[in-house]
Amino acid sequence: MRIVVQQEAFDAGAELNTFSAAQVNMGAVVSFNGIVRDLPGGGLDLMEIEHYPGMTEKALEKIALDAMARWDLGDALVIHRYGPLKTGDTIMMVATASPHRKDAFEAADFLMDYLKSRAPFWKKERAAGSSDWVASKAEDEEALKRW
Amino acid sequence: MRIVVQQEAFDAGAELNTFSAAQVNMGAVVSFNGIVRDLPGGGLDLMEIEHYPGMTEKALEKIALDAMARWDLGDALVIHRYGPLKTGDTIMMVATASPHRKDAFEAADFLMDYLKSRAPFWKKERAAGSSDWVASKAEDEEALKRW
Amino acid sequence: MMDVLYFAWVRERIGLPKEKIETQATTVMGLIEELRAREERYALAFSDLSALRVAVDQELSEFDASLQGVREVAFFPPMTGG
Amino acid sequence: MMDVLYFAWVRERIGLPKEKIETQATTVMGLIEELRAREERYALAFSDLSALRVAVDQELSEFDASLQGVREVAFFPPMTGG
Repeated sequence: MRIVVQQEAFDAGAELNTFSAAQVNMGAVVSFNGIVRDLPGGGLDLMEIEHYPGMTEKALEKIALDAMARWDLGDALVIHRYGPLKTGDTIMMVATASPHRKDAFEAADFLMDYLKSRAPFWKKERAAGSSDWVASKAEDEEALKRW
Repeated sequence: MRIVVQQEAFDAGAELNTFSAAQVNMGAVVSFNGIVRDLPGGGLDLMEIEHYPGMTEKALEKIALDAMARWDLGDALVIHRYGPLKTGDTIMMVATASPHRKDAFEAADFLMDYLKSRAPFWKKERAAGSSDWVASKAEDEEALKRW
Repeated sequence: MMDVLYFAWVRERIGLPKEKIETQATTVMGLIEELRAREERYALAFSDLSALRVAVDQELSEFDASLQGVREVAFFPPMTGG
Repeated sequence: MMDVLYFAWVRERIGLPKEKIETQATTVMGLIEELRAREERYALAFSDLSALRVAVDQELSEFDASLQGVREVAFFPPMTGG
């Protein structure tokens, strides 16, 4: 299990390959990449991600341990960036490895739902000189009830 | 949409990066990698994958088009190998890109379920001099009813 | 004249991957009956249809599918890709 | 003495990321009442608790959580990671 919180860019493909290569007899690897989207009308200059150093790592580790306990996983990976990002930049990734595709899919889906609403990250969008904190969505909180 | 059926190995991480980089404003990319597992007791010498040239490509394309029609996807990728493979080799991958993580996850899950039972591939396991065709699982056929 | 293809253990049991067949059968099931009547190895390969799948012109089909205008029929076990 | 941290718009509204606070409050809610009474910017930041979340010693908590032995309390809006 590996949890990384960093400002620097990372290579999602290389991370996926390293993660897959480290597994022993896991037939299924699922990954999710989160990528900065532009605003609906365009014009995003910057997305800034603030986080809570110390708590962030603990929260992500707890979520990953929960996933490892609930599904038949060999391993889990979470990488999340903070700081200023641009449209098209990779914000974060999770990966799961399991003997079974169902477990790998569900656990990655679960990691994303919890990470989204329970890990202390906040996004701010900067466009045309003004900036706004991204509002949390009721559907994201709702999504947790699936698990 | 890209469908590839080939004997050669491929770099799943590099494919994922190329796929992600080609997207415009897709915030969510999900990938699945299928990897050759050893036999429960160990000793797998080779896994051979047979396929039906011509029909394979058509079947995969149909499954990918179905996924594009059912979910809000920007793109989908399927790569599947045939021929002799060893434990730890990557057999195949799918990737989906969407503005929404739910769509990306469900579509990748759907692609895998259909690919598993509706694309003409057959696996044979060779161990200790003898070889056996992998039997299809009732649970794989069952999984299609989710969609 | 029609191409008939066999895959996986069906191919192994019949002993060849592909053959050209002249048939009067109008459905897949009719073709299977003809093949069964040919030789023991065919009868064996087609003994349990629940273990078989068929594709007609490269599309998964049912055993009662028509052979009208069909150029290629393939028989194989349930698929195990992924 | 306790560290109190603010993130995102809570930090912006109050105007600082962190401060040390000497408090008699025994619960998070008690601490919030003290802060609200301090200055307009605090009252504003804590005006709608449904828009706020709290972490006590770096664990998500409820507003009625005890402050007994606590070293760090953080206030912030609902999280938007991923």
